Amino acid sequence: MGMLDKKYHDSNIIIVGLESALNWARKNSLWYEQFGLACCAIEMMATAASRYDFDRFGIIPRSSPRQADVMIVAGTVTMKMASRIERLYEQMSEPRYVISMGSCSNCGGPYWEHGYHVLKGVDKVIPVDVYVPGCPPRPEALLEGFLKLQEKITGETIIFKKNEADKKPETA
Amino acid sequence: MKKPEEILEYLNQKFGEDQLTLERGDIGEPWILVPASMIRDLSKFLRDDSELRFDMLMCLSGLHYLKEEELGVVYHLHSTKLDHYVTLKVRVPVEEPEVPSVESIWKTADWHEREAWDMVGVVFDKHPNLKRILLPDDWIGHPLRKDYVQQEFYQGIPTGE
Amino acid sequence: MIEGFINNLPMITILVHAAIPLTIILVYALVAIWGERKIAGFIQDRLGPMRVGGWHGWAQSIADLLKLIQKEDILPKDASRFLFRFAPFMMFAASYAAFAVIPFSSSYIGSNINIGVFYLLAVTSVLTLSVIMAGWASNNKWSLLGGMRSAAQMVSYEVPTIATVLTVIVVSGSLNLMTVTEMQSGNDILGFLPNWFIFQNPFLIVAFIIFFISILAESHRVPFDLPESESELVAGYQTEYSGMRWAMFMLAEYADMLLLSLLGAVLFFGGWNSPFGEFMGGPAWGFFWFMLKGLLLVFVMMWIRWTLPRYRVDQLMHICWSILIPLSFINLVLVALWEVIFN
Amino acid sequence: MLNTVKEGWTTFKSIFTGMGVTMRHLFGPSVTLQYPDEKMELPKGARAKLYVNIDDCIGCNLCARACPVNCIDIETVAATSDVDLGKTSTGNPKRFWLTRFNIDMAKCMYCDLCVYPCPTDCIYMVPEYEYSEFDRSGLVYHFSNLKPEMVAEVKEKAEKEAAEKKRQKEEMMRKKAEEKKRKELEKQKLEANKSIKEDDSSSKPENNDS
Amino acid sequence: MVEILDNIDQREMVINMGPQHPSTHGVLRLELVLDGEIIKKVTPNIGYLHRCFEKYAEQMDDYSKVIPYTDRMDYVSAINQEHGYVLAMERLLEIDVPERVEYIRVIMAELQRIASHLLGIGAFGLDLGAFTPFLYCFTEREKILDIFERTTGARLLYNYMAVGGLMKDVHPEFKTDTADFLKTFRPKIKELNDLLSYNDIFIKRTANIGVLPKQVAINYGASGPVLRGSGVQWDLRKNDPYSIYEKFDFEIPVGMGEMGTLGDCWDRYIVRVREMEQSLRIIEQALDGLPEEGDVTEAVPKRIRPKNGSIYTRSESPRGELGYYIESNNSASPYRVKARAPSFVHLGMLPAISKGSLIADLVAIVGSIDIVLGEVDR
Repeated sequence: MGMLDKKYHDSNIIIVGLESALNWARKNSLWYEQFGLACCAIEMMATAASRYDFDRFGIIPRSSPRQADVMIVAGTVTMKMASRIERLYEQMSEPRYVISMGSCSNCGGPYWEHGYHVLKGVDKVIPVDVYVPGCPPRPEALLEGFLKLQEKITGETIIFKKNEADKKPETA
Repeated sequence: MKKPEEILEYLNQKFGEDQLTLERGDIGEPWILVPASMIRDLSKFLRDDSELRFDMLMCLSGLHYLKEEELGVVYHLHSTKLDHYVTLKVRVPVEEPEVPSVESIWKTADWHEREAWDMVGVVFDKHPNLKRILLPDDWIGHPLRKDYVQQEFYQGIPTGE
Repeated sequence: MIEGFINNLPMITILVHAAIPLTIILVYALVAIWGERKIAGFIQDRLGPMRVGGWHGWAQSIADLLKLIQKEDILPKDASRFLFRFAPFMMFAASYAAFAVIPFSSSYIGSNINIGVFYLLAVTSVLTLSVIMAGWASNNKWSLLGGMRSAAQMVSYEVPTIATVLTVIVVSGSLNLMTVTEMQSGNDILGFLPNWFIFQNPFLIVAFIIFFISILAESHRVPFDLPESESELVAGYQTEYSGMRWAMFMLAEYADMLLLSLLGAVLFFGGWNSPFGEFMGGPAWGFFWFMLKGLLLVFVMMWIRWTLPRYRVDQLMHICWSILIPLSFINLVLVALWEVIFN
Repeated sequence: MLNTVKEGWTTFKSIFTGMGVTMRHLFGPSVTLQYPDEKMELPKGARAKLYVNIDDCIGCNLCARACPVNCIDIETVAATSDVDLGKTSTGNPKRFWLTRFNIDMAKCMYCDLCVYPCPTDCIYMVPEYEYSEFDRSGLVYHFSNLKPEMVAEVKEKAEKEAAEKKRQKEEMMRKKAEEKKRKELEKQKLEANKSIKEDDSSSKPENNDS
Repeated sequence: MVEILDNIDQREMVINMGPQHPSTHGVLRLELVLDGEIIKKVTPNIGYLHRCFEKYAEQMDDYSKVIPYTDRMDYVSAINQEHGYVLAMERLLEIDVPERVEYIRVIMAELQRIASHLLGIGAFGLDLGAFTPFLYCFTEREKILDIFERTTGARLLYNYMAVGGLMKDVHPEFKTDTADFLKTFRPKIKELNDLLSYNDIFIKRTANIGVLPKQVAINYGASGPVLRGSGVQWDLRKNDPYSIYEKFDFEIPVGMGEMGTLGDCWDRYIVRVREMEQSLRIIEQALDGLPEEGDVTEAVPKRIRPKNGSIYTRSESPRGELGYYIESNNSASPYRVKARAPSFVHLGMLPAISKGSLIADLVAIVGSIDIVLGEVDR
């Protein structure tokens, strides 16, 4: 299926070319923020290590939020840490994504019932793009989470700006 | 290598007969019940006496006894030189949970006591900076109390489901 | 042919002379960033970029560049606006301007001025300025620390660099890099060795070692990468930069690395002279040999980066002031003595 | 002067040994498993995702009780006597309709505590780990295969059955109560005449207690 | 001259080595009061990963449901956390465990110790800028995780031990896998030594830094590699033997101050490297002595309802002395479970060790005491 006969309803070919190139670039160089919270951080490090190797996908750790595109929330977000996570998310420069890794950051996980100090799901403070289940998720599961995020990025268009409305954190 | 009973006798000679009692649950190891006011000089003696030399405070834990309305603090001591163990327990009523701090004797007690204050609410007087260590400073209540009710919101973030 | 072209269209020639090193730097930067990640990968038994753009992820740097263009350009609230914006461009301008005097091949050199080395060292010292500017302007404690550290490091490592370059000038007698290279053509040392400076004089080998250590420090490479050491200062002076501004810093860093490696190639390894004398000696081959020697030095820098831990600031200063500088001055004297005795 | 040279020499020697190690690894084989193309085959019993074979489930709720996180939510409706749900593969008779069997994989902590108590081994871990979602509600897995109208019909039949059984129980209760009353009456009568008999027997000595 | 200095505003710079920092091994905030780069005062702020373990242990309605939560305390050495809890429960209930279970537990605990030390050493090298040893250590660690995954089914948090036995028996090829891991791992330690331990830059960065004298270590209740780094010959597997450790002969590596003063970062690091070799020796002896037959789940009680009483048991986790204080009150759910975490105690020592050092040294000290925040905050 050649470039020209891509059927997009109201965007013409020129935009499609540029848009797919931009999406391709954003998809293939997702730099994640080098910080981990708990056990999922160990599996994140194992994914960055030689056997599963994040670098094959062009994913490298960046220690400053300014240069990071993806924030992997790897571990339990506690009440004390919630405001820090929110601030870190705001410091990241704009085309930014969030991968919630592990049951704890998905919805409080093993600590949802009596964990008074645990935040029940990181999507209460920041909008989340991909939820990776597991406690801790295998490195391949995290890589699959990244592939899903890459799918989502290819679907984004610059015409209807990714409106912040639908990505607002849904307060419970 | 002294057994807890021998240690108790040795202490009784020093501190008078009626103060300390050796208690034993149905299972597990015995402990010496110590009145709160005495704990600091008893600990000083336990550490410095040549017979005992308890130089390591292994663990200090705070407890809440709901039925008896009391707060407990358990000290597990160990002597690396003479290799014997002792467990001290202090019980104070919930209304005035005052326990003298042993931080000056064993440095490790500093953080353990702050955690006991944070979790159970035992006030250790003459502790250098008795602040919350695990929970944020503006947290309400002491979570490990049996009758603890979790606050609904913390700085606007819902703590519930 | 080229001279005729130059005389009657001065504007165009300036643009051409500006464009050639720029393309070399840009192409080199993209390839070097991809190369560094591949070398890092293979050293660590993994593969490095694989999936971006087909065979062994050759398009990885292009994807990074295109993504960095789309990034939001954050200007911290009370950072000093002008200095914050200007720092990365000044840094790149400094190392880019120095490419003017590098003799790429026997027939091409930016400007054949006879104070080439002097100009090069003068211009590269502007780098220190831009790093301090970035560190102070971003109004972030981490970057301030990073800026101060890099100021101390770069200024103090200029001295051994200049001392070792001086030893070569003592041997070559001229500051013009083109003549320096021409003096190293032919190969009649011990019969087969090309008479590059490094073989002409045993003390020049010591000079090269000191030179290589100090250009490692000049271009913030491990074991001297204090200013942007991730594990201590979050990201050093680059902490507050994002998007293309940060990309400019990366470009400047790689350009500086290439510049100093090429300088090392010119001074010690005979620039564009081929190691086999006349066999592959033409101007085109000259460019190939020259870039090969430069990239070999760059490879050794990358190899060191993925092996060694990082020095502490005061150890770094100790090495520079109490080991490298005295050694390089003694070496200068010894080289001079050797020259007097033997030629 | 001499020890700086010696110190310099040890520095260089250790740096070069280190670089030797990395050079060997540079040309060594890579240990990378290229994930999307080559996938590692998980060992048997790898704890990646919970699966319930709903036909074998007898609704005994043991797994829900064993779960420390309470992420298994089972709702069962007693099967009415006229319907026979048959047996599970392991021979246990099935007596409950399973109207709702949800496992919230976002909460689950993959601790395997629910797999052991299951009498019919119908809940176990499958080695399938690629199920990340865009939306968290996608992580709640519904294993019951009753369609909503089936669920409604079964529930309503169960209520009818329960109501009818309650009625029967009330009748039985009433009957039992009457019998008890009648028995008491007889007992009282018996005691009345027994006490009379005792008066005249007490004069004789007790000779029959062994 | 003096009075001019007075009115100069000499405010030190207060920096937050905040919850998000590449070298704080997780969510730990260090408030540094800096004079230039020299640290005047460090106050560690913890609690960013407080996951209410003790409250959860009280809410569980069965003693064996607490075991998955003990895994999540020190998530880098999960087997040793379970081992500690299970030992405490068995002493409380006076259950004696079959021989085969004890051997399997020791082999798994020592394998987990090697994996945990590999991560500690790798992260320590990463903090000092050496990126490659971190990845070599992880490659070896993956092999251990494979062995664990084939037996228990999980990679990091196993929930493999039960009170009185194990959840299920080991994988058929458990012995052969472990045997050839031992063979391939020994040369790798030598390679690590060449690359990092005896690298002169590494020695310059770690010798004479963060010196912890013997008496201060004991007074602060230090244990494990941190205490042994200061020259104290103290290892619970030898001095207070639990399980079947007295059957194996192995030495306790102790810091000798080869590269600098006794008790500096380098000593603590080299103690961990040598401890890995000792663990290899223990695993070899345990593999030979592993009894073939014996059901691992025979001594697991159906219902656990201990009468009221309390027990304190300590075991040697890779980070130090891990203690469990369990109080039971004649019901199925524990009345109080207090975990004494070694990293919590070692982090308490940080202000005392790192006064007057530089930021780069503080990073080295935090790396050398090898803390895991899950265990610090519980």
